[in-house]
Amino acid sequence: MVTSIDDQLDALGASTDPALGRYATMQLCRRFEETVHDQFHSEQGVPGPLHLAIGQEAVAVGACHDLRTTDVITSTHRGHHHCIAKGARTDRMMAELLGRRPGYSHGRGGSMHIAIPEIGLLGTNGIVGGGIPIATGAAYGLQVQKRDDVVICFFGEGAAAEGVLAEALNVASLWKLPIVFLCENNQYVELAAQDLHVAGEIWRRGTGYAVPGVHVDGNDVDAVTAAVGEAVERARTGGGPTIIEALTFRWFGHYAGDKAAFRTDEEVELGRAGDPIVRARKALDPVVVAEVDRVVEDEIASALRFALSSPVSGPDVLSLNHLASV
Amino acid sequence: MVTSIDDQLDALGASTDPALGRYATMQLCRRFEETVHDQFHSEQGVPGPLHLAIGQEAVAVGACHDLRTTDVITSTHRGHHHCIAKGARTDRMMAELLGRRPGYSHGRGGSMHIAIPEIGLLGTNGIVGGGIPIATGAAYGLQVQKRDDVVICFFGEGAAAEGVLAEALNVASLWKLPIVFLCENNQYVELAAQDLHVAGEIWRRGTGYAVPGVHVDGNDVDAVTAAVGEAVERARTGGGPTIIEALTFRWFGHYAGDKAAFRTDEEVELGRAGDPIVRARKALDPVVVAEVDRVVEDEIASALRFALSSPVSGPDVLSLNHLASV
Amino acid sequence: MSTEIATKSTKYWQGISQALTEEMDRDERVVLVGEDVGRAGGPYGLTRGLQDRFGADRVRDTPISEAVLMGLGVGSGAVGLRPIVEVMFFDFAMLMMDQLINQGAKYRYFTGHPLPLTVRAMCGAGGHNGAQHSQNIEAWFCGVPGLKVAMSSNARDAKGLLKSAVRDDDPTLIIETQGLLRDRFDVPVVDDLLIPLGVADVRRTGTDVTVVATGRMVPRAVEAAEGLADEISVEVVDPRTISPLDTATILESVAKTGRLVVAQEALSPCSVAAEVCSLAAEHCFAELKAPPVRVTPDFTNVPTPLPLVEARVPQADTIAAAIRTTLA
Amino acid sequence: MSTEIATKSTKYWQGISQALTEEMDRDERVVLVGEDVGRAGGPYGLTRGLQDRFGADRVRDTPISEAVLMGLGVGSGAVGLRPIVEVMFFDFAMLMMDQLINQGAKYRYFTGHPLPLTVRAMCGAGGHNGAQHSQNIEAWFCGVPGLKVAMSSNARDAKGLLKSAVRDDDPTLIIETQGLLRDRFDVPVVDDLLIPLGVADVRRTGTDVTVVATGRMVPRAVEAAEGLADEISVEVVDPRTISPLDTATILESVAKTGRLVVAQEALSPCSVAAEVCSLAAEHCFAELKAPPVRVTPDFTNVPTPLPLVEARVPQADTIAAAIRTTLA
Ligand SMILES: Cc1ncc(C[n+]2csc(CCOP(=O)(O)OP(=O)(O)O)c2C)c(N)n1
Ligand SMILES: Cc1ncc(C[n+]2csc(CCOP(=O)(O)OP(=O)(O)O)c2C)c(N)n1
Ligand SMILES: [Mg+2]
Ligand SMILES: [Mg+2]
Repeated sequence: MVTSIDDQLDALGASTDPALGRYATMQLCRRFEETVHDQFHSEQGVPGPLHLAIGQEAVAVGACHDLRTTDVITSTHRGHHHCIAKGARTDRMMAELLGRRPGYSHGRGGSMHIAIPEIGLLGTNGIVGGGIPIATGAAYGLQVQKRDDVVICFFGEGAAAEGVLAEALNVASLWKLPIVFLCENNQYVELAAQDLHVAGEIWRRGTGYAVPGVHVDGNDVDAVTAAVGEAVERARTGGGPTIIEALTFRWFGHYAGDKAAFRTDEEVELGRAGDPIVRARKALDPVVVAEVDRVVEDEIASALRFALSSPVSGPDVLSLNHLASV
Repeated sequence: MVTSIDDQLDALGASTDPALGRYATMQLCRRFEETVHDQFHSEQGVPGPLHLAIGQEAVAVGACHDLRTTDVITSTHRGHHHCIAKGARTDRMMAELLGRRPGYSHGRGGSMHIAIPEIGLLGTNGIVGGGIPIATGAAYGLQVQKRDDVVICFFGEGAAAEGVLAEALNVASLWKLPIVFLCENNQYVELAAQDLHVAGEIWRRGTGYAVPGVHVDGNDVDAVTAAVGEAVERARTGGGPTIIEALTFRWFGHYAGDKAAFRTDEEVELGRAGDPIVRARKALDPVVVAEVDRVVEDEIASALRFALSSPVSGPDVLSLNHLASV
Repeated sequence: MSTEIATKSTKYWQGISQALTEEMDRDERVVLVGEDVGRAGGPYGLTRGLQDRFGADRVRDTPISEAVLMGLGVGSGAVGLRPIVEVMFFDFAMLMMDQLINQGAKYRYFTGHPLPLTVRAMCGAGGHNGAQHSQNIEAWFCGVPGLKVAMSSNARDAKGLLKSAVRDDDPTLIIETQGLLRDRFDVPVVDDLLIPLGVADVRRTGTDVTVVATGRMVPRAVEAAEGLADEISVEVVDPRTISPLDTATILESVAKTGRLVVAQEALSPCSVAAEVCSLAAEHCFAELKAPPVRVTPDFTNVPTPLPLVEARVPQADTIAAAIRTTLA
Repeated sequence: MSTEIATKSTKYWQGISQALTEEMDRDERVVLVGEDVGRAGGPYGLTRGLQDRFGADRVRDTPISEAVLMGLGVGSGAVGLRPIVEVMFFDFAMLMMDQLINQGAKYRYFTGHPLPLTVRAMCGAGGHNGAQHSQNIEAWFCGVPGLKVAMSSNARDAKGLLKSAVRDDDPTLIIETQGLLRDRFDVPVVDDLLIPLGVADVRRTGTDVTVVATGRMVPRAVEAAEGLADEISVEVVDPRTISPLDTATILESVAKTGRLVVAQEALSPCSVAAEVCSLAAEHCFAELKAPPVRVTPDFTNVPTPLPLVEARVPQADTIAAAIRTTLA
């Protein structure tokens, strides 16, 4: 009998030691993306764009660590880590990214269109800022149903320039919606540094709407957990929305294959020095960490095997799931 | 020979005494709207919706008082006073509102579609917030041309909920655009009080974008002139954008004919007590004021005569001005 | 005892209002979000009383934030509600296109889960509200997989289509017509009036010419047909659902009559009228006895004054003249 | 000395790039605004070097704020510039509809003044970017008075139409095709290559069947026509400007051949293909010898993996098969 990764990690103490649990999830995100990045550079490639969140794991993992399955998140075009942190299966994700039939969207959607409502993931998104109105609507839906679930709305600092963020802050504040607006500032926006995009400070964008703002070191998973946890708690208990800016660093170009000519090697080196995983590892028992790493490695290897041995999606999937009824 | 209203008012001292000039323009706005409101209630009516700005004159007049013809404004669905303050002719405006051929848009557009680029008026607008991106674009255009003209972007507190305001604040701050975002808070949004619409305070909405915010008594025309003047000066000299909230009061319902059931008589009485025109009049010589009032009365009477004696627009105007060339 | 169903004279807006009340009564997951729908009772008064009856949670006034307004529908529909989003004027849908087309209409495609979202939008030049409050952009939505689009021409269908949409598990756009709001129609007095999505209505049978008309043009087409009854036998078909179209009913009629006129308030290029003419040419080529004719406004913006509005929009006369040309 | 004009093999994206450079060189009122157009040289690299050459004022990187991005075009065009707005993917136009349709396209109608605005948008499923980065929504814009819409199928037209649009005094939407970006075409070596707006291009003359094709389907239609040359004489018409359509050229061809196939990357309902079929049925009724045929993708969303994309989009074969049916 195969034991699930959760059981294996629990056996190593991940459920009793939250820091270990977070480390494990970050490592799972990292290794998932590194593996798919390798696939991208392999001969057969990846049949779609890949936006890697390597380096940003602490934001997703810290934020989602205390969420319930019934809590909701919306993600972005760069969302593998959000998906995994919210509980997506790496095998079906890998299958999706590699264009295989058992992928979450039959292998036809790829990296920007993974959406798994049954675990509260209302979708990565190809439209920058596209998840923000949906997250707001989900929070309204939870409120009407008097559920004490909450929504975390992830977005980038580039996305913060989309008008929907302001609309959402206003609505969420007026209605005291159970939502956390979480800006993952990875310091780059597509093919440029953020100075072309961001005036002022994003965590202060709630000021005019009476929405509290918080900024946090997005490479410190414990700090993220604490800051988001507090905001989630407030949201859950009727205290309304919060906007949080977590400062992190995007290790790679905008998409896999992008040479990121818009930045210097020193800049990258400096940025990568803040590696959230190295940082989290320091506080843990190296022996246990090695065990965790092995479990993660097995999981990712098996996800890749699963994907590669699954049938490539053919034209028969094209017409699936457009309408529920005609 | 007929002397223009400007010459007549100048003869009364309007060009040397700015307070008198502003009073005269406010009175012109007021009497224009009262007159068209009478037309609305007349048997023949007005062939289109009318959103009256009666009570809000000080905002438009104070803001536009020191503008040049080459400066630019964008207005709203409730924009008669903006048009007049920026120099629109009351006769052609009246003709437009009454559906007559010499109207600014051949009498086919009506109150929400008056746009007179030659005096820097890029349009009233049927789309709430629709003028905000246009104003931003105009400011960019002025900047590129190295003109020292500026833009004032008028919008209501209801419009402040449109995402475009936030997009515009960010862009204007990043690029130091010569623009003033001027929120005319008349305390009502369509058919409701503003509490359904506005979280926090609008003048603080620039905080997150490093755009300075100012609030001002929108019934005090001198205060508006001073506050906007300062912001205009900053914009003109490369200092970038400002957001200003001017608090005023909408005397009538959302549109002419609306009974405004959403508010009490006491509320209205209290609001109207702040009449900016009564207030401005107090500081002026009553004899001169009476003269000004007569000049204004003549102007409006002649505008109405002009409109009513102009031909009603027929179907031949429908196809005008769609394309410059085919 | 008669088998005829009793009817009641009902204004178009009342049909909509009844549908909202009945569906919200029936299913507490149904919510209504929009600008001024609650406290004010709606810009047309047609949601009056709903907030008192169902509470401010379920009848929710929103700020003027159209993109998020549509997101309220998508997001709340994804977590278990059956939202109705009111678009005050169809023109304002231009601020919501991303949420409706890129997000809502693709939700099932991405997730495999249903999205029971109903969107109601008021179209057309019925008021005197000008070029930004009168547009008929329904064709845009008919080219979108994952979205159903319906358009009513009378109080019965306005009511029955809306009730069906609310119960439907797909995102459905219901286009209502400003120009009909205060018109009266006979509406069957039944407990639960459902007009199925996807089914056209043959409003009048005839053998010489088929007139396919939508929205406000349907009463005018019927009037034209009646006016011509002594000379020409006109069949009038109201597609009701314009995406997916009930091509079977439409083409059967065209095959029978061999002549086609399509009348709509929308502009002609790339419209529902173009689609219907195209389908007829493709599928009834052998049967067509005359060129199909589109009856639409000239390719101009919508003016504000009512006389100009009416001069621009096809009248029963215009439709009658077009019918005659197919027999010339 | 030959009268033939020399040509140079040019990639589609280079044609666009040349047009931008030439027009910005020619007229300093021309500016380019868009996401990553400046410092980064554009998401497709086709604006590389422009910012160095013309400065950051005239080649302006914008934040990700599509509504204001389109407003930059409308507002700056109103105060004396001749702006070009880049829409990175056509799908993102859904965030700009109000500014383009309710504002820009109506500017002249409201003011009587010209608005020399050019909008460039990249359409189609040429990359592998999925259902939100591949849509062909051109039909939406063809129903809008006050707006011109063109669509190029090769480097010459991509260049010449864009140059004409920049000089045109009306808001013009130029739709470029992702799927052609890296394809090579022969482009005439002339000083100032202008392709007039409103004029269709008869790409190939023939007498048996007319194929009207747009964008990426044009090379495929030509390929299909060439493959069939021994059996069937196929005329291929590329409308180039899809609003207003050059109906004279299209209908003349259909009247001559009596047979019509329309091929496009957009979905079928209420599309340019529907418009063309409709026009043919209305105006060439007597001449048509067979039903018109539309060749379009199935009514589904665009998938991400390239093999699926290509399985969905019509190929030369598909067009050839359609041509045959008109002669069956
Ligand atoms: C509406 C829209 N505009 C533009 C794009 C193109 N685009 C994709 S990602 C991106 C940058 C997003 O920056 P940010 O929000 O900081 O996220 P990051 O890529 O840094 O994770 C852009 C402009 C898009 N996908 N959607
Ligand atoms: C995009 C859009 N949404 C909604 C409307 C309908 N509408 C017209 S005016 C108005 C209220 C505007 O309130 P505010 O900005 O405070 O201006 P005021 O009417 O108070 O002058 C609304 C909702 C519209 N015209 N455009
Ligand atoms: Mg970023
Ligand atoms: Mg207001």
